[in-house]
Amino acid sequence: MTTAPSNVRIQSTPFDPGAELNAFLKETPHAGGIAVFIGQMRDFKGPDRATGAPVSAMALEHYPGMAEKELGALIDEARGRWKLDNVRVIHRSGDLAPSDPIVFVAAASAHRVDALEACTFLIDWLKTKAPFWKKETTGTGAAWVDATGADDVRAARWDKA
Amino acid sequence: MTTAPSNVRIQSTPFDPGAELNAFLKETPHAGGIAVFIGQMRDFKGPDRATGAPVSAMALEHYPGMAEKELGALIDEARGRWKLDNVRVIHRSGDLAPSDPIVFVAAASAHRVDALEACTFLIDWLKTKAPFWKKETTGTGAAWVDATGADDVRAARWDKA
Amino acid sequence: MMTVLYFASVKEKVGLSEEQVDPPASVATVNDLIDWLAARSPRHAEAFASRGMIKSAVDQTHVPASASVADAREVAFFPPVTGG
Amino acid sequence: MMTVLYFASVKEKVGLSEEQVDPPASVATVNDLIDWLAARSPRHAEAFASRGMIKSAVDQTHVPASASVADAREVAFFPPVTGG
Repeated sequence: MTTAPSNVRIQSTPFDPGAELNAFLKETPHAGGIAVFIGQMRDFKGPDRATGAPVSAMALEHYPGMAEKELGALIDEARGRWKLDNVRVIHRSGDLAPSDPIVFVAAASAHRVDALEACTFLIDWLKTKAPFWKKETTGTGAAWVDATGADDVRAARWDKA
Repeated sequence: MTTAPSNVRIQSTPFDPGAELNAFLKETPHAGGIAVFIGQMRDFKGPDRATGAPVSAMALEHYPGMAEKELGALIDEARGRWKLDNVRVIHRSGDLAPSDPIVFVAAASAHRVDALEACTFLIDWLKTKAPFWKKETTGTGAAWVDATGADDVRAARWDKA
Repeated sequence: MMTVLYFASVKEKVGLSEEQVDPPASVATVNDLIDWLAARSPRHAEAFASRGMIKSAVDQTHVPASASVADAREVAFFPPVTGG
Repeated sequence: MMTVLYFASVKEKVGLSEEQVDPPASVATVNDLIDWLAARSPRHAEAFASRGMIKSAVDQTHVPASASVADAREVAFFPPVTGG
């Protein structure tokens, strides 16, 4: 087991997913499987590029203190459910441009199933529990992104019976 | 849609997961979600570090021609099942040392569920269909790794009804 | 005294990100606090008009509107989260 | 004429990675080919002794042992795969 120096990071400056991945792997040389999810800022609004207005900028607001606490709680929950050697969640705040990385989630385990399930769980729960809010700028101005019911349905798959 | 220059690569030299991830992201700037799985060489034999003999080296044999064909077929299958902007599979062959990356699987989509499911599908099917064989060296010599029934069970989850 | 925090669209509607308040002892739950805050100004009233859409946290933990605010130091109101 | 390829533990047991063979017309399926190959040498016989454990591919496509080898140019035998 390698204990990571910092499992949760919220930062107002861009991060480099490749550098983060290699740092994570270097901390966790004995893990057989590492699953990673990266969310990038999309350049269109809503579910579909064909119908969604172009988005030129995004602002990410968060609740300082609670956001770190919630991300830490998600990691604790994942560690309780799967055998994990290491976990990392990095989330942007502040002003973003299209294609900027928003979130980086990584889970490492001796075996791939634990890593893959934990990574999926983390991003699904993060989407419905971590206090972050996106505001998108389109040709008609800036507007808060609406939460989708689909995210709640995804997250509910992980509720314990 | 970005068409990747090369979706499948089998190489006898080490690769850099962070550099591969960033190259993949650069090809796919408009994807909202990117899921990645990295397999690393483990330094113990079998399912459990506590009971598994230390492994000092690994040789990866493959079936040239068929391996590329199978990995391409897996990618085609994934593209048929999910909406994907880009897919990548990189697999090592030849001699490896502990912690060396063995496999890199990446799937990019407008939405995270497609990326996450496709990535999991790809590594699950790869494990049971792509013609690669691992030979591990321990204190008692080199021996072929036995396939596990658990991998077949995982792969069968993706069989179509 | 407690600190009330507003985020995202709720913050924009109220016109404040934070205020110190001292509600009477009759304000026992998050729901009571919303009623009491909604009476402070027309902007508060409008912000809390669709209260079913508003999420709350007491001392940085998600809670339902029925939760107690008896020992709360920090209560936050915000729309459903959209990060990740 | 067809090319027969062996990989991993099967290759080590047979002692060959590849051979050119010309089986008679009565060798119609992968199973027939295994029977015919197993008679070539004691090492072949031993390699194919637990044939239920051996996987086969015809022209680089996984096939069951009942598959035809009538038009096969390349037939491969190997243990269950363990990559990834």
